[in-house]
Amino acid sequence: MNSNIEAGILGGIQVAAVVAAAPLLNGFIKKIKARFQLRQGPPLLQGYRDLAKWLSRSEHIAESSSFVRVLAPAGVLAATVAAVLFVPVFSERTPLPASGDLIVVVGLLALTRALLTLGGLDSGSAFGQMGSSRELAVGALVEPVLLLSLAALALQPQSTRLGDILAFGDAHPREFIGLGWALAAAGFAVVLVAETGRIPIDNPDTHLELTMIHEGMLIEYSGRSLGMLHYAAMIKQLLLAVLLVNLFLPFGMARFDGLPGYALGTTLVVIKVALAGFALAILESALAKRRFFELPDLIGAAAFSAMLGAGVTVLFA
Amino acid sequence: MDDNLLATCMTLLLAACVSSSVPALGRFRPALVLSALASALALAAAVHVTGTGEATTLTLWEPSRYATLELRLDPLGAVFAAIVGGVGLACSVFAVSYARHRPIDDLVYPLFLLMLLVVTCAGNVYTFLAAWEGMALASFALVLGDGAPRPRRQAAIVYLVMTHVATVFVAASFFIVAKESDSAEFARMDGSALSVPLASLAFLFAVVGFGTKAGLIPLHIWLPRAHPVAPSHVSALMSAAMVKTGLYGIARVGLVFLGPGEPWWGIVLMSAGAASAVLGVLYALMERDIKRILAYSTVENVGLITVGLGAAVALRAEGRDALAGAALTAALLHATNHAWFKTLLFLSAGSIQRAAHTLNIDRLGGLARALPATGAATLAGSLAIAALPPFNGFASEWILLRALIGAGGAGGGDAVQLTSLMVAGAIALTGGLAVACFVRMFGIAFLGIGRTPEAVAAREPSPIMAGVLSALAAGCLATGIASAWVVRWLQSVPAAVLGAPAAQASHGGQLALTGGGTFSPVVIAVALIALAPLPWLLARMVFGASSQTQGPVWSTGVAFRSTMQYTGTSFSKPLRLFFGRVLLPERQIEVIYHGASPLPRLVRYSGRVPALFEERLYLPLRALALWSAGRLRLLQSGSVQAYLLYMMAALAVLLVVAQ
Amino acid sequence: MIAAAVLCLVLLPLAAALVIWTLRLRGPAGPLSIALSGIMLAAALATFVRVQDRGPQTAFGDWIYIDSLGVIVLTLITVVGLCAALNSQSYIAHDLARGDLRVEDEPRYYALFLAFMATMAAVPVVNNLGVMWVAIEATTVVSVLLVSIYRTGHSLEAAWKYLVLGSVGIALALFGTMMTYYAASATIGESASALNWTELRATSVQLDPEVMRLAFIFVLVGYGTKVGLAPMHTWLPDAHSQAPSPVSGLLSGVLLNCAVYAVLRFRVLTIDAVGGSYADHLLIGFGLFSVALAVPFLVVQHDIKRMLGYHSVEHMGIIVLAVGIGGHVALYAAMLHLVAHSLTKSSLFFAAGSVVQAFNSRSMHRMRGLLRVTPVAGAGVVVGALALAGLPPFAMFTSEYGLLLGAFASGRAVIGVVGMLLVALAAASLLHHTITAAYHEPRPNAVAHGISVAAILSVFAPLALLLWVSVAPPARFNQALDEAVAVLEARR
Amino acid sequence: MSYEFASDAIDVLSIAMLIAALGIVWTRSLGWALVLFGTQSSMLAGAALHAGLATDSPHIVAAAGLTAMVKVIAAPALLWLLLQRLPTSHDAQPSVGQRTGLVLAVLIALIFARTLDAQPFRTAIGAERVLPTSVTVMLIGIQVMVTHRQALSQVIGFLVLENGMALAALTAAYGMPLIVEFGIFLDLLLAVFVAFVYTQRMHVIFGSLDTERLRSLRG
Repeated sequence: MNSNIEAGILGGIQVAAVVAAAPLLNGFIKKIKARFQLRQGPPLLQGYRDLAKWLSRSEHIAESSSFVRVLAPAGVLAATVAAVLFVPVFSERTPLPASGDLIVVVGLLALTRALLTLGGLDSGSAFGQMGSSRELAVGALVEPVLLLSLAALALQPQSTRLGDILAFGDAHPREFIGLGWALAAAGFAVVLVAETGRIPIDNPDTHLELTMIHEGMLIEYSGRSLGMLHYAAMIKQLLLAVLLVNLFLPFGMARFDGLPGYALGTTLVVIKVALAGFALAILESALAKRRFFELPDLIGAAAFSAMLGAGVTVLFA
Repeated sequence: MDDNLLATCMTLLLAACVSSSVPALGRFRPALVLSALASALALAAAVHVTGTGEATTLTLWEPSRYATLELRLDPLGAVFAAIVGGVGLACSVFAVSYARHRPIDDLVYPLFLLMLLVVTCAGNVYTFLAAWEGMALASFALVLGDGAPRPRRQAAIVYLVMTHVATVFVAASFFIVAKESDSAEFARMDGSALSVPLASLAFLFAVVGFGTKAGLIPLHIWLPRAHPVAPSHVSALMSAAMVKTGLYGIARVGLVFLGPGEPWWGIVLMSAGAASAVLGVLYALMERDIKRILAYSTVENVGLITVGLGAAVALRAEGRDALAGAALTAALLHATNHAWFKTLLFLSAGSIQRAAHTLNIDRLGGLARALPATGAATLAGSLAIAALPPFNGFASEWILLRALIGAGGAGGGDAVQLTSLMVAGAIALTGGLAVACFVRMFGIAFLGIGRTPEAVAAREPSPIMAGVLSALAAGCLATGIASAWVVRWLQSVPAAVLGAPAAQASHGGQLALTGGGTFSPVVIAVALIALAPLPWLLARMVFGASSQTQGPVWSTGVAFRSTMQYTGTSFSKPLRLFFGRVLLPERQIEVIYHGASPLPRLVRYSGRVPALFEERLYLPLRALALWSAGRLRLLQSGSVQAYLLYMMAALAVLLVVAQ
Repeated sequence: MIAAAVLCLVLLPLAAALVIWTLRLRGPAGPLSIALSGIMLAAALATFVRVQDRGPQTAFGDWIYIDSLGVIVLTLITVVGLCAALNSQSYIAHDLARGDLRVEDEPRYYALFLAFMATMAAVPVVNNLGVMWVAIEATTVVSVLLVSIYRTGHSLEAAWKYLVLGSVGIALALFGTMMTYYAASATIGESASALNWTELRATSVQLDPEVMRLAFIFVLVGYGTKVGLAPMHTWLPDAHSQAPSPVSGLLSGVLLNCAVYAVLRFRVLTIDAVGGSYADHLLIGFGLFSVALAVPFLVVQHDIKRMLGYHSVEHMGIIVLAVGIGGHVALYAAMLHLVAHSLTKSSLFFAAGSVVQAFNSRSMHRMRGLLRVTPVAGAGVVVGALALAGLPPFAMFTSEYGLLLGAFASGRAVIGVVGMLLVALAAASLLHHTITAAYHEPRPNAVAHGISVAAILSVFAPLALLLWVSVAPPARFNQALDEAVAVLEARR
Repeated sequence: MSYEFASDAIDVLSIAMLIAALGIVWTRSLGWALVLFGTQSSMLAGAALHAGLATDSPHIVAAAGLTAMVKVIAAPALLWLLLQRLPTSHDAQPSVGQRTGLVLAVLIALIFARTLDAQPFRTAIGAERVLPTSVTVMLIGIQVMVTHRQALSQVIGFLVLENGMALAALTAAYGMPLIVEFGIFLDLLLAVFVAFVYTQRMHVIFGSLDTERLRSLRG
C-alpha cells in the first residue's frame, strides 16, 4: 500500500518537474543559438516571462470559430502532460508503469497533433489551414519512424514499457548498443527535430506566414489559449528530448533504487538534456530550412533507417 | 434461450418484409421499426452466446434433398452477429426519419438484415452460400434503388457481378474442406488433415472469395463505387456489417477449418491487409465526397482487421498461441469498434446530406456551428476512426501493434518477424494518414465558414437522427474507456479457436495480454479528463479571469471571404505530392490572358487521382474479354456449310479418339 | 387409364390439329388450343400420380412405357405447353394486327402448335427407342414449320438451317439407334421388341461393348444436335430467336428436354454395356465445351432472344455436365436443373415476347427502361433473369450447389469449379444486360404498353411454380426426382 | 439363295453405291446428280433384297420394296419436278473445285474405312466390308452438303447420307423392326417435302437457291 503512495508522490514530482523545466530548456536553446550568432540573446528565464504575459492577456476570438477553439488548447496541453505520465525521467520507474507504454505515448502525441491541426483549421484563416495541412503531412510521415525506432528498442527486452527498455539498456549495454540501436537513434533524432518544429524541417523563430508550420496553426490564437499552446509545445520538446536521451543513453539510470538512485538519475538527465539542447542549437545554426516539398526525402531516409534498425535488431538479436 | 431469441428475430424480420406491402401502415414505417426490434434481439442473443461461449443451433427446413437450412451460432459467428444486430438497430432507428418512403426498399431492407444475420450464424455450407448470395442480391437492390443515374446502375452491377463470381471461390474453398471431413456441417468440418498444397489452395480460394466481399485490395474496386450511391443507412449497414462477413469467412476458413496451417498464409494475409490499409487511407485522403472518403476508409479498416487475422494465422502456425490470441482479439475488437464509428460517420453523412443537400466537402464548411449535435458526434467519430485515445479505435490499434511488436520479437521464423515489424510500420503510417484524412474531412466540412448558401443555411434535420448520432458517439467513447471489459467479452472466441484466452481484464479496467504488455484505457481517460481543465483553473487562480473580445478573422487586412479558405483538394496537396509515385496524380492548368497584359484573366485548374486498379488492371482485362468474345463470335458465321463442318469435325474427332 | 391418358396426350391434339388445318378455323382455334393443353396437363398429372403410386406404367401391349424419368419430362411439356397456349393468344393477335402474320397463317399456327405438343408428348411415353426416334424427327419437322411461320428472309434462313442441321443430326442418331438394335438383336433376338427400353434395360449388361461404344458416339452427336450441345448448337440461337416467342418458349423449355431424355436413355445402356466412365467423360466433355462456348456469345449479345437461346445452350451444357459427373447428388442436381430450366426459360421467353412486341425490336439497346415501358413484362424478365442466373431463392442455385457438391464427392473437383466459374461469367453477363435494359432511362417517345391477363399468367405461373418447388417442394416432387435418379443410376 | 452369293452381291452393290456417291460429288449438274442418286437407291434396294432373301426375313424384303418406292421413284421425281418448275440454273454450284472435292471424298473413304475396319461386325451374311462402306457413304453425303452452295445439292447430300445409313441398317444389322422402318421412311418423305416447300419459298424470297444468301443471322 505504501509503495503506491510513494510511487504516486514520486510521479507527481516527476510531472511537476518536467512541466516546470520545459520553458528553461527552450530558453537555454535560444541562448546558445544567440551566442552562435554573436549576440546577447534573451535571458534564460525569458520563457517564463512570455508565458506569464500570454496567460494574463485577454483573448481575441474569431467570429467564425466553433467549440473546437476551446477544445484544442485544453486537449493539446492535457494530452502532452498525460504523455509525461508514461515516460521514465529520473529513473526506470515511470509514474504509471502498468497503464501505458510506448504505443500509448505515440497515440497521445498523435492526439496532440490532431487537436492542434483542428485548432488551426477552426477559424478558417488560410494561414492556420496551411499550417495544419503541412503539420499533418509531416506528422503522417513521422509517425511510422517514431513507432519503428521505439519498437526496435523494445524487441530485445520483449516489452513495450519504456521503463523496461531503460532498465534493459542499463543492465546489458553491450547487447543494447549496436547497429540497430544506432539506426533507430538516427531515426528518432529526425523525429525530435520534426515534432518540435526545428530547422531543417520547420523554423520556430520565423513570423513569415508562408514558411512556418507549427507557428502557423497558432496564428488565430491569442492570450491565455496561445499561452497554453506554447506551453504544450515546450513540454513536448522537453518530453521528446528526455525520451531521446533516456532511451538511447540509459546508462546509470537504473543502477540504484531509492533516494541515491533518483539523485544520480536527476543529475544525469539534466546533463544529457543540456547536451541535447546544445546539439539542437548547433544544428539550428549550422543548417538552413529545407524546402517543404523536399521533406519526404529527409523523413523517408529516417523511416528507412528506423525500419532497417528494426530489421537488423530482429535478424541479429 | 438463444435459439428462440434467434427464431423470434427471424420471424420479426420476415414480418417486417410482409408489413412493407401494407400501404395503410406506411406512415409508421413498420418495416423499420420491426427491423430495429429484430436487430436488438439478435444483438442480445449474440452477446449472450459470445459471453457464455456455448453455441446454439436451430434447424429450419429442407429446400432440397441434400440441402438443409440450418443455423448454428457459435462464439466466432456471434461476434459478427452482434455487429450486425447493433448496426442494424442504429440504422433502422436512424432510417425511420431519414429514409424516403419507397415500398421496395421497405421490403428489401429487412430482407438484407435477415440475410446478414443468417450468414453470420449459418450452420452448414448450403445455408451460408444461400444467405451469402441473398445478401449480395438484397444489397444490390438497395444500392440500385430506382437505377436512376448511370453511375449508380453501373456501380450496382459491378458489385453484383464481382460478388457472384467470387462466390464460386468461396464454395470451392468450403467444398475442399467438406470433402476432407465428408460433412457439410460447419461444426464437423475440419481440414487440418488436408495435404499442404490442397489446404493452401483452400486458403487462397477463401482469401480471394471473401476478400472480394471484404474489399481487400485489389478486389476492392466495387466498394468505393457502391457505398456512396446507396442511402446512408444502407451504406452504414454495408460498410459496418456486410463487409465484416467477408472477414468472418476468412477467419472461419483460415483459423477454424484449416487448423494450424502455414506461416506464409499469415504473411500473405498481413501483406494484403497492410496494402489495403495504406492505399485505402491514401485514396480516402484524395476524395472530396464524404461517403467516398468513408468507403475508402472501410477498405483501410478492413485492411487493419485482415492484418490482425493474418498475424493470428502466422503466429498460430508457429505455435505462439498467446500472441496469436492477442492478434485475433485485436482483429475482433477492431471489427466491433469499426462498426461503432463507421456507422456513426455514415449516418452523420446522411444527416449532412439531409441538411446541406451535398456531401462534397469543398461545398460545405462551418457546419459545426450550424449542426452542433452532428458536428460534435462527427468529431468524436473522426477521432475514434483516427485511432486516437481515449476512443475505441485506439484500444484495438494498441492490441494490434502490441501483438505485432511481440511477433517481431524472438521466438518465430525470421520471415514472420520481419513482416510483422514492417506491417507495424505500415499500420503506424496508416494511423498518421488516418489522422490527416479525418482531420481534413471534419475540418474542411465542419470548421471555418460555409462555402455555399446551402452550407450556411443548414439546420439540424431531426432530433431522432441527432439522438442516434450522439448515442453512437457516446458508444465510441464508452467502448474506448471500457475496452478491457469488451475484450473480456470477446475472450470466448480465442479460447474456442486457439484453445487459450488471450487477454485478462482486471477489475480496474486494465487490459493485460497473456503475450505480454498491459494498458489501461480508464487511467488514460481519467488523466486526460482531469488534466484538461486543471491548467485553466490554475491560470484563473494566478492571473485572474481572462476577458474575450470578438472580431473577424485576420486575412491580411482584406475582408474575409469563404473562398479564402482551404479546400479538400488543396489541404491534401502536400500528401498527394509526397506519395506522388504511388498515386500518380494528374492535373491540367489552363491560364487565359487578357489580350497583351501579362496578368492572367482566368486560371482553370482540373486535377484528379486516377483509380489505378480500375484503369490499369480491370479495364484492360474487360477490353481483352470483349475483344476475344468478338473474335470468337465469328464462329457463328451464318453459313450452313460451316455449321455442318463443325458437326463433321466433332464426329470425326470422337470416332478417332474413342477407339 | 394410362391408355386413355396417352390418347389424350398424343392423338387428341393431332386430331384437333388436323381439324383446325383442314377447316381453316380462325376464331375458335386459340381457345381450343388452350382447352386441349389443359386436357393434356390433366392427363399428364394423372399419369404422374399413377406412376408415382404404382411404379412404371405400360399400355398398348408394351409399346407405351412411362417411368418416373419419362413422366417428369411429360409433365413439364404439358405445363409449359399450357402456358405457351395462353401466351399465344395475345402474341398471335398482336402479330396479326400488325400484319407480321398473314390471316390464313393463324389456323396453321394453332394446328402446328397442337401437332408440336402431340409429337413432343409422344417422346417420353414410347417404349421403343426406334419409335422415339420417329417422334423426335416428327417434332423437328413440325417445329421447323413453326419457326418459318413468319415468311421473312430471316425466319426462312433460321428454319432452313434448323432443318438441315436437325435432319443430319437425327440421321446420325438413327445410325446410333440402329447399332444399338444390332447389339440388342445379338442377345434379345431379331424381334420388334429388341429396341424396347424394358428389354434393353434388362439385358443391357450383355450388350456388345465395342458396338455400344460406337453407337453412343453417334447418338451423342446426333441427339446432341437436338439438345444444342456445342459444337452442334449453331442452329439453336437462330431458330429460337426467329420463332414466335410462345414457340421459342416451347423449343427452349421442353423440346431440348426431350432430346436430353433420349441421350439419358442411351447413357444408361452404354454405361451398363461399356462400363467405366466412357460415357461420363464424353458427357463432361460436351457439357463443359457447351458452357465454355456459350460465354463469349453471351458477353457481346444484344438480341434478347438470341441471348436466351445461348443460355439454353449453356444450361443444357450444365445438365449434361452434371449427368456426366455422376453420383446420386450430381444426378439429383441435373434433374432439378432440368425442371428449373424449363420453367424459367419458358417464362423468360414469354415475357421477352411481349417486351419485343412492345418495343418492336429485339435489340436490348433499344429496350431502354423496360420496367417503365412494360412494367409487368419487364418485372417478369428481371425476376426470370435472377432465377436463370442461379441466385437464391430459386432452384437453380440449389442445383448448381448440388453439381459442385457432386463434383467434389466424385473426385472431379477441378471440372466442377471450372464449370461453375464459366456459369458465373455467363450469369454475370445476363445480369448486366437485363438490369441495364430494365433500369435504363426510357427513350423520350416510349409509350407504356399494357399486357393481357393470359400473357401475365403465362409469365408468372411458371415462376410461381419454380418458387414453390425451390423453397418448399412438396414430398411428391422430391420423390419424383429420387425415382428419376434411380432410373439414371446404371447397375455397373 | 446361299449366304456366299448374297454377301458377294452385297459387297459389289455397296462398292457401286460408293462409286455413285463419288459421282454425285464430281458432277456439277443437278440433273445428273438426281440420276446418280436414283441409281444408288436402286442398288440399295437390290442389296436389301439380297439380304432379305438370304436370311429369309420378310421385313427386310418389305423394306427393300419401300426403299425402291420412296427413294428410287418418289424422292427423285419430287426433286426433278421442282427443278423443272424453278427457272434456276441446274448448276450444283460446288464451293470447291471438282478435283479437290473428289480428293476429299477419297480421303474420307480411306480414313474411315481403316478406322472402322477393326469393328468386329459379324453378320449372318458375313458382309464385313459393309459397315465401313456405309459410314463412308454417310460422310460423303455430309461432304456433299458442306461443299455445295445450292440448296438442292444439300438435299441430295442429305439423301445420300440416308442411303449410307440404310445400307448398314438393311444389310449388316438385320434391318429394323418394320414399324420403325415405316416410321423412318415417313419422316424421310416429310423432310424432303418440307425441303421442297422451302426451296420454293427461298426462290420466291431470294430469287435463287444459293445458300450464301442465307448468311445474315450471325453472332
